[in-house]
Amino acid sequence: MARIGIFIDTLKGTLPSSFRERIRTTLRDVPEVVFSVEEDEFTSETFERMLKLLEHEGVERVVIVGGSPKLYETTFQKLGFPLPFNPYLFTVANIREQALWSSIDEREASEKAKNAVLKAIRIASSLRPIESQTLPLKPEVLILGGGISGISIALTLARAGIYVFLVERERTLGGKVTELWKFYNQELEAKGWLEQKILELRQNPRISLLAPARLKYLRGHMGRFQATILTDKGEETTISPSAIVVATGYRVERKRGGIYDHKRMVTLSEMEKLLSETNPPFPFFEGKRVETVTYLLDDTNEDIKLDSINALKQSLLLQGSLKCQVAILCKEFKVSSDRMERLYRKARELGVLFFKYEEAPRFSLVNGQIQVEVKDTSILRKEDQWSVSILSDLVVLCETFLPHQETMELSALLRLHLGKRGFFMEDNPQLLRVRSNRRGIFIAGGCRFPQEISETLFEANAVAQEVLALLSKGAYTYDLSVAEVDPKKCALCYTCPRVCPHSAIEVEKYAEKNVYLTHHVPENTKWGAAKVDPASCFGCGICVGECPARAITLRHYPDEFIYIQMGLDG
Amino acid sequence: MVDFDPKIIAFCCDQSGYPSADMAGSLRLNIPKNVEMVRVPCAGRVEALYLLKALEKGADGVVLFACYEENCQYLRGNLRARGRLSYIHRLMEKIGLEKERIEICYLATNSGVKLVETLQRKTEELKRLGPNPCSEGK
Amino acid sequence: MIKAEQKPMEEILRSIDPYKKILLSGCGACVTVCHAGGEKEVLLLASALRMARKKIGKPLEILEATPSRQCEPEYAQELSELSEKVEAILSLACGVGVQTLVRFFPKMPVLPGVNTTFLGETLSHGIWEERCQACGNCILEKTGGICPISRCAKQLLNGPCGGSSKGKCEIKKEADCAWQLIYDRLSSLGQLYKLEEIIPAKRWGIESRDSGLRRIIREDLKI
Amino acid sequence: MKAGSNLEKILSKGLFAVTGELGPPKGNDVSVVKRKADLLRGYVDAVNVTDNQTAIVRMSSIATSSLLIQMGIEPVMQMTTRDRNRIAIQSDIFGATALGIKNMLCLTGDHHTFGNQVDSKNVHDLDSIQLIDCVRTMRDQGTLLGGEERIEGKIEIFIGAAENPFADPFEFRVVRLAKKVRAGVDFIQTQCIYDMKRFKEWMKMVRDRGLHEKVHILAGVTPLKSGGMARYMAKNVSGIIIPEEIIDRIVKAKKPAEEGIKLCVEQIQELKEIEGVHGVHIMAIEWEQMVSQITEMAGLLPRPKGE
Repeated sequence: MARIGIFIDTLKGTLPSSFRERIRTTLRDVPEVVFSVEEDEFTSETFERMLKLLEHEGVERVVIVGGSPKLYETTFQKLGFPLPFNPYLFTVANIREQALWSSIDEREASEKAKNAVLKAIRIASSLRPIESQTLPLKPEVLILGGGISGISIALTLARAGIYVFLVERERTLGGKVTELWKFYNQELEAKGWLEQKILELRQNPRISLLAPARLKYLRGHMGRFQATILTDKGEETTISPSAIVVATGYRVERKRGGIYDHKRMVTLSEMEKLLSETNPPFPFFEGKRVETVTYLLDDTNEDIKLDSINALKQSLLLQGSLKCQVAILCKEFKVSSDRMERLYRKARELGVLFFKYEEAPRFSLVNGQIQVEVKDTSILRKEDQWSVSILSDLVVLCETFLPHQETMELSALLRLHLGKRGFFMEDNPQLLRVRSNRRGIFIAGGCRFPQEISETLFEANAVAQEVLALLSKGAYTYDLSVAEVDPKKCALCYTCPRVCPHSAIEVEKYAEKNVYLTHHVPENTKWGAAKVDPASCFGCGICVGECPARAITLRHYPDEFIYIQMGLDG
Repeated sequence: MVDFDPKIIAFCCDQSGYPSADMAGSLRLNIPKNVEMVRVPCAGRVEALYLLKALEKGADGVVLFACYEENCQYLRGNLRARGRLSYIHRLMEKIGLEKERIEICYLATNSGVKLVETLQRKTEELKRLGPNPCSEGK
Repeated sequence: MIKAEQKPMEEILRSIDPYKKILLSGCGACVTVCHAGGEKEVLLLASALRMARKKIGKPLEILEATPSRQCEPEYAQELSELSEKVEAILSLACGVGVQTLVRFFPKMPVLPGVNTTFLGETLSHGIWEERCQACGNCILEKTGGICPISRCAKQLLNGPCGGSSKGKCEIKKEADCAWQLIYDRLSSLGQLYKLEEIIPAKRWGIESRDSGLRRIIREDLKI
Repeated sequence: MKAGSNLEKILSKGLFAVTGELGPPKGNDVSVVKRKADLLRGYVDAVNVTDNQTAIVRMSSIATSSLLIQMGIEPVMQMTTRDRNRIAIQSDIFGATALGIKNMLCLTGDHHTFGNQVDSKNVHDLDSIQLIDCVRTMRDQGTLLGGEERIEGKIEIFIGAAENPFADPFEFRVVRLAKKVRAGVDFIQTQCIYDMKRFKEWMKMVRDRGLHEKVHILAGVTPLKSGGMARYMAKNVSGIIIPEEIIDRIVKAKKPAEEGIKLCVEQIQELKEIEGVHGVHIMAIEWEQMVSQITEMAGLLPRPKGE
């Protein structure tokens, strides 16, 4: 029989004494309970007292009776775990939120509390310690994609002492930035800036550049990835990085057919090129001066800020020093990026025209120029809305942003999730934007979501910090509060690898034995069964519920706990 | 209508159901007394078997509190739970048990009111349906 | 592998109606993989059956077991101790497993709990499709590796019938026309000439499905 | 002469042949056969007798064919591999030839789940090409399929088969025809033709392989009764293509049935001009009374005598 110690948290005296008394009466009849004491709150002094008491009584299971378990879990995280033994040997009876506060009267509350306390004791009796493990992490990172994300992450990591393998599919580095003329929010030419970065990259001894090359296989999990890189010469190199950053970028597709094929229909990036080659005072197109330029935004990428930023940047120059008349047609102009509101005002002051459309604008050829007809809906009253027609020398179109062709293949190779549009999906759009669904694999840049360069750089920095946070300790320590497959029962049905949201399970025909499972089995024992990588498992238990052979248990949350809570034990 | 106190087993996802129950307490809302709260790390941890066992071993109804779609911390736990429930619903139909005895309810972390309303409504519904005729004890 | 589907509950209930205590045995091989008769399904069905019988006032006691494979004598015999305590066995194994139990428990009624549906492959999780009918003389070499015996509704050996339309079969509109697949495959392999050859009438009667009980004997392996 | 049937004689003389179709009764009412026979007599060279078409149970094609002979009409007995294994097939051929049946159409048959006995077990011991080969063996070698077993008597059959140029994969359809020719087929009746462009394309492929010189091709036509029928067939019957303009023409017509007949006649006239088409097969299903009018309008009357 387990020996259990009970600490009743009076929550600074807010639990009524009559209520507490009833609980103590209940506890008196439970043989497992060695002692029950009251504490007003949990501070470091309380911890010291608790420690002494536990040692003195020789108790190794603790039930805290009081508020929500979430309360204690956060306190303990902050103050450190107060008990002298394994942190998994304590449990909480929530008698405040889910009893005292949510009942009609104190009698009902006491009933609920009694039930909660007795369940907690039963759970405590069957608690088992859960060990933790440490996975050494070498300071080695693989970055896929030599665009600006990949380059800047590589530089940050290398400066912090991490060895980086940078794999780029193309012959040239820089990705989409090679098509960029300048930054929108600082006076900086992109070309020179990029060259500087690439130079720095090539000179850094900690960065190994593999280009042109691509990832051929990936095996293993965080800390023990085995990546096979294939160069265009057909050579294979296998490296074993601790973490991986995917920064493979996106591709664009321009609208084709009919008038869209006309030479006066250019894309934003073609315009960017034209401007970078233009010497003031005037831009020329095929030898003739360009006087009117019309931008069409939001017809393909409605939720992406990049087009608004580039159009604004270009129009400031065109309307300003190059003396053109610029019109921007959009559904909504996105000014949420750094300094964009100010630049927008400046553009209006310079005389850039903005039109808001709902119906797609119509294009026609008039005397070699392109006539744009658009119904302006920026005026609220419908009757005041009129159609505008603009004769333009150039119409600038935005390109559709699409996932790179290799994204699909890469997602299968890396076992990463794709979002609805086929870009890589972040693990949590609010909190964990740069983490993929797999521990140890991060996503950065346009392969997740196309963004403007300064935002991309910002995000690249975030990725680098995350990687550094992971690798700087040299090891990753984790509790074995994870799913575990019983190889004897496993039917090799592949259900769990398919349902695992974090791709933490693989069927390993000849895997090393789960080291946390059995110490007495000689190392390098081979078997065929599904295997959970404990460092990659998040402990959600989805696989447990799915396994047709019931071969999987969640070590920190076995069936038993659930049956006890359901009131079905014994 | 039979006058009895229906027993409900409520599986609470640790990201939505459980904090919502705490929230309900903080708001001093009354959680019906015959409810067994079962804290699970994710709705995806709730096996189909638990749902049936609950009914077999004495519950009159079961509520599965999961996160809203696309809101699961583990990406698809709520969807897997929904799938399992639909399987159990089919089985219940064959057994001759009312499907309404088990339902899934989607919550956010702070849906205390919705949780309590659901449990109260379920209690009323179960009172109308009467005691679970398949449970062992009865 | 063998694919199976659980029988309708009504049918199972009818078949076990006379008994008060049964053994519900799953199988840890094929039927586990297709989620029809593994341990999970055994426990679920047992619980459902107990409730169904409780409801009609005829409680049923069920022992549960899931041997690794019911079609091997040694595994099947693992059930002998449990079988002594019951009136009948309900087996969630395929038809083979059921009959292995029949062989070892001569006095015990053994009832099938699943319909053994086909030999198939997993298309994606939760979707299985027929691929082989165990005809006993494989012609995949002639048909680009796609089996018209199992995948053509008329088992045609010399090309599609007139109901092949836009790649689909007229009998089951969601199914691909096997001969369209064969055509496409041979076309991509550059082996369309294989289609010019007339495949003669199949020998169904000798060493095939209709030859009577088939048996494989390996003299070298016999003990 | 392989069988010496009227149809064979007409085709071998290089005349343009016309065949019709007759669905046996869903019972043993001989008067139904007689009524339909009267509508066809004199307008066609031979009449196809369907074999439980669309898997609906009907009077057997052997018995109906035999009745037609008594009524003075030459039958083309259809036989599907759906309902018979090779034992029954060969036995039925013995019987059929003994009863004087001289033309036979070898088919796979519509799937049994389309009919009124959906729970039956289909046979498909042979497919249509293997069936052709079987009949040819019986006729030319005087033995049973695959055996040395001699047949008592002499099997004389003019062997036909069906082909559908409108099913997929299109490029394979002509390969399949070539296989049928190699298996020993004497004449082919096609699925009903509405998409003339595709049919001509197919015929070109047939001619490219020289198949039109080895087999008589009878082009299939079916008069459309109404716009509804046209739409239904286009949408629901796999392997039939009806171009939009034809549906349109029938739908918009004041008298759709008359328009349907007119269209059918135009089609026959167009088909006659195609090199390699040796006849037409008019499938006026449950509309046998129109065959006289169609053949008349198409200038196919009077029918020549094979003798």
